Amino acid sequence: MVVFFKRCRALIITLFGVTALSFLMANISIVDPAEAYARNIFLHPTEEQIVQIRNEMGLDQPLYEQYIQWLGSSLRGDLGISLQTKNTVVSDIGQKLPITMQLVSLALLWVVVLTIPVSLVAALRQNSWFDHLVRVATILGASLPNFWLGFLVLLFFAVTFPIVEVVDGNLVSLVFPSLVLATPLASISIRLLRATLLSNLNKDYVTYAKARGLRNGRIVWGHVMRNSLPPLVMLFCQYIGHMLAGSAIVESIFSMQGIGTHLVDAIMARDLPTVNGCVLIIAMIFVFGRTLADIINKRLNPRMINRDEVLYD
Amino acid sequence: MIKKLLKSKQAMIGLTLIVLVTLVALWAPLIAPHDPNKIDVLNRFMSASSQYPLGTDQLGRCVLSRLLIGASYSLGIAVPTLLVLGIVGLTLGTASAYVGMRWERVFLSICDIFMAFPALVIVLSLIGALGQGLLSILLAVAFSLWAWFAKVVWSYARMEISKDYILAAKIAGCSDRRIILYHIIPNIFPQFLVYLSTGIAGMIIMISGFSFLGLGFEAGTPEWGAMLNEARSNFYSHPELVFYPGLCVLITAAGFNLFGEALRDMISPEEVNE
Amino acid sequence: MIELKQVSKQYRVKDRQRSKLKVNAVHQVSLALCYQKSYALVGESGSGKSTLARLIMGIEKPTNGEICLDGRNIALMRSRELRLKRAEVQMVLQNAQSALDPRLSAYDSIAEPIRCLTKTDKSGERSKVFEFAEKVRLTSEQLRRLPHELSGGQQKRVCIARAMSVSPKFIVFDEAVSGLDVTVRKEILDLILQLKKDGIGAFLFITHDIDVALYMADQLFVMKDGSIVEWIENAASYDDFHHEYSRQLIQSLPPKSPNYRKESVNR
Amino acid sequence: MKEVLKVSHLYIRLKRALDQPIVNNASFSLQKGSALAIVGESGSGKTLTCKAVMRLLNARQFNISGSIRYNGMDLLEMSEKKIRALCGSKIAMVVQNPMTAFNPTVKIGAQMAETLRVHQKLRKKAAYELGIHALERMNLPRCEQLMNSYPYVLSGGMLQRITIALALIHEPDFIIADEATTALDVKNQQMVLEEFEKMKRRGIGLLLVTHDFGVAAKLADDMLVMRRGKIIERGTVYDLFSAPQQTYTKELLDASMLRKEKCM
Repeated sequence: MVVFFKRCRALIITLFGVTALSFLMANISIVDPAEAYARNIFLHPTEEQIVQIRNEMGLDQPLYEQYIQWLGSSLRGDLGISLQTKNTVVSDIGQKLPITMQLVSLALLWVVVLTIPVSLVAALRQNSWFDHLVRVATILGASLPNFWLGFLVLLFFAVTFPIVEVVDGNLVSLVFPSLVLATPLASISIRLLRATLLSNLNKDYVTYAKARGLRNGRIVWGHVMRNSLPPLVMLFCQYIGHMLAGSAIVESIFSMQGIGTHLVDAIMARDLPTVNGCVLIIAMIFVFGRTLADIINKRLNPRMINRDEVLYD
Repeated sequence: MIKKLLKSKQAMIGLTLIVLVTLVALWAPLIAPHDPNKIDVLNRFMSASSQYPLGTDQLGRCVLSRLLIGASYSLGIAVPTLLVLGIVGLTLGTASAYVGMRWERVFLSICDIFMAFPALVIVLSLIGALGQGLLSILLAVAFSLWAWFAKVVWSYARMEISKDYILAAKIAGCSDRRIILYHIIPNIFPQFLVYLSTGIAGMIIMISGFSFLGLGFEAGTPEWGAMLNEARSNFYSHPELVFYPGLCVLITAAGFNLFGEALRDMISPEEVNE
Repeated sequence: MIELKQVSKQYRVKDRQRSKLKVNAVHQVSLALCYQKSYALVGESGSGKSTLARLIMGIEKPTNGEICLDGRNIALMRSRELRLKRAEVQMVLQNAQSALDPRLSAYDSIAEPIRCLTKTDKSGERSKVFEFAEKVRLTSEQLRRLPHELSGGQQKRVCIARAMSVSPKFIVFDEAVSGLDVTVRKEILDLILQLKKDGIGAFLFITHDIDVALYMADQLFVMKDGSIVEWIENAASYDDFHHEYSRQLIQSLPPKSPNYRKESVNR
Repeated sequence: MKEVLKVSHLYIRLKRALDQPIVNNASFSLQKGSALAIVGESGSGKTLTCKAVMRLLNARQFNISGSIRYNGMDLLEMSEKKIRALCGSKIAMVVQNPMTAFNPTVKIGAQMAETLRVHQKLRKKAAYELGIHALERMNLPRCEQLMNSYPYVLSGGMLQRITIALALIHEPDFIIADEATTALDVKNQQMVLEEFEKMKRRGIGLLLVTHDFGVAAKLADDMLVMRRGKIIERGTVYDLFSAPQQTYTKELLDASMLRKEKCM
């Protein structure tokens, strides 16, 4: 129970910090959001019009008061109204987030499906040709800029072999973007899992398990894999938040209307309520991901008292 | 250690690539056959020839020259940023791990905040504040990544501090400063170097990703990501214009990754014993 | 002179139900160790003997009681003063391999206390390191090696040379020979005794093995659950132990020869 | 007396350095209900010999030749499946460092139960009960609580007695104890040695690997002294204690006993 409270406190502190930072960041910009908004409405806004808009939006008040106000209303679930689309920020996000979530979850699925078998085989057959292949491929995979990979995929499947409709809205069309999004993470996590598996395979408890007569499959799945997962889980959950923000590039290539592109557009247009809203959502997902990782890892490894002791790069 | 490094094929390939790209970045203005920014509308989309070894782009600029200059942008940002980050990370990370107690907790919550904050937003706001250009990209990258560096250093340092030899050093009469500088930092340095090396690769990809989205550099800058972005409108007719800059990013990033991973294999004991 | 007056050390631990418990690692120990004699402390694992060593070195602070070095309470010392006191009281840790910085050569490890605690120039430092290296029988070639290139016994000797390099008056050996092979153990023990005979540092030898304790010192302490239950001066054989717990420890020692089995069969 | 284990002309080499065997022509045999002690320093090849018997050495790393016979069957030529079925039931092992022998993230009970269920058809609950029963026979306190705890909360002595309990459940023909008491303090060592003595009386063969002559003195019937992979001396425990032939054996014996001679 105490642990739960402590975790909640950490969660709330982080979210506070993130939103405050987001406010601060938005405000150091030279571009005046009121002016930007005014230009959105009027072609050549006059000074009075800008001042009026500033007053209406509450931008003339000091920053901390704006923040407190925003905080108050966001606690009630109201993140304000987007300056760009004139919809509420919540409804905008509600519309865009599912698209990105689909993309990200499919990508994560790819990562899991690839990582576990590939790293297991590579670790069990250390220094075999397969292992070497995996090591080379993962280094390349981690070095691939995913926007470029996206184009290559487009080129290959949309131009050279137009088998599948790549740019479309259905689930099949998600396959390629999600693969592109998954490549770097899959490469990193294969390397990570392979290394932890190898180090666990050399531990005393594996020898003793063999001496007790356990079969290899049982040792690998029941003991070694279980003990090797925590770093991977941590990496994985940390990446969920990253992927949400990082999906902007993939979405832009495959012309998808997700939260990534939405955020970029909003920043370009100085649409502060949307930016703050998106940052809040992304940070929240990131923090929840971390907490989830903690909880899973605690189940996997009860000895892990301090989650910060296990930070994996 | 260095001997081992020289023996490892992987490390040598990585190092060769790094040196190659660095040399190109340093001498690009000298070896580039043309002015990378000279627009020649009459010679658009020329295919490779002796005059233009890789052809010209949508504005008739020499692709090879632009690619060569592009190296200096990528490395020019990644390397100095990394030095700054390295120093910041090492100081904050080891110091907070060593001092412990309340400082450590504050440090960790600040790190958490920055880690949860999407890098994209930081970059965009700073570009908004300082305008497009090198400085804002540099600051933005530093700003969004320092927490990762500091926290990784912290976790390494934390592990090292709990070891017996630090206690032995205290008994031997070392001052706190000496323990940090003479024992902790040298011992976490190899791991840190691995993180730095793979970090450069990530950073190069990140920077070109930003400029691909049209952020950071003014239009027409011969940066790899920006070139890719410009070429995308003619993607279906001239895919090679997209292909080259991406390949350059790949090669540079792969160089650093190869080197870093070879280093990691070397310092982690379980990889060594076959 | 090291004096411990009614020293206790409590740890807080969490048990399985996550409720906090206080554990007395050391309980009301009073000791006076003078720099001219050598002592041995015997106890099983968990008896608080390592904690006692750490308390003496000032690595941990006692919850209650005072620890005085030459009449000065170490709790009241400034960190700098405590640090310089290490020139007089040194310690050898249990695990030699982990007690050596993996990136420092044996030479640098031995030279470290000289550099930190004394104002000796390079050549003076060099001659001192070689002097002590010779005493612990390390060759100059071995001095250049890194810890992982040395055998367990050699690592131990580096640690001993390091502790002695500032010519301390007193050295605490915390389980200095556990986990070593018997031949290596004998070698290290004889080395320490020889050094003592040469007049370098008296010591407190902490061990779980009564045989080792008897071999090393005449003044024996037996520790149980944080308290000292028996103190024997001039111990020479098992017969000098009288406390029930000490007898138990002696009983559980492995036999010195298999012949006892024949006797028990014949009887 | 029945011979349970016979090792003859055992060579173990590293595949990387085939010309230098790490274990060089080792031959010995173990009778039912007797104890054989292999004594030597670290690096003498005694642990490798034990591991070879249980086929725990990585075949890609080591080259093993010779024969290891258990009840007439050659363990080196047995299929992996068969050897795993033997290990833990008919051939059991007590480890050097009980603190690292169990998987730290799995409860003791689960690890015991899984071992039992490999060797006999049991329901989970029955396996647990059998496990508790085995722990009770070792005179361990609060066995049900023990089954529910993680290895890292237990002391080395406690864990070592659990490994012994586990080794005894299936009435093995012989037990390999590789430095089983080195990591323990005297009192725990005493307890473990007494358990071994009981085993001997029950007719279980005991292969003791140690560097301490004291342990051998307590339990062993026959002794081998190993040095750098070679068996340099062998004989009954009485002979080796009273009249060691090799100077190395004498050295080991002296070092083990720590005779107080400082009054010189």
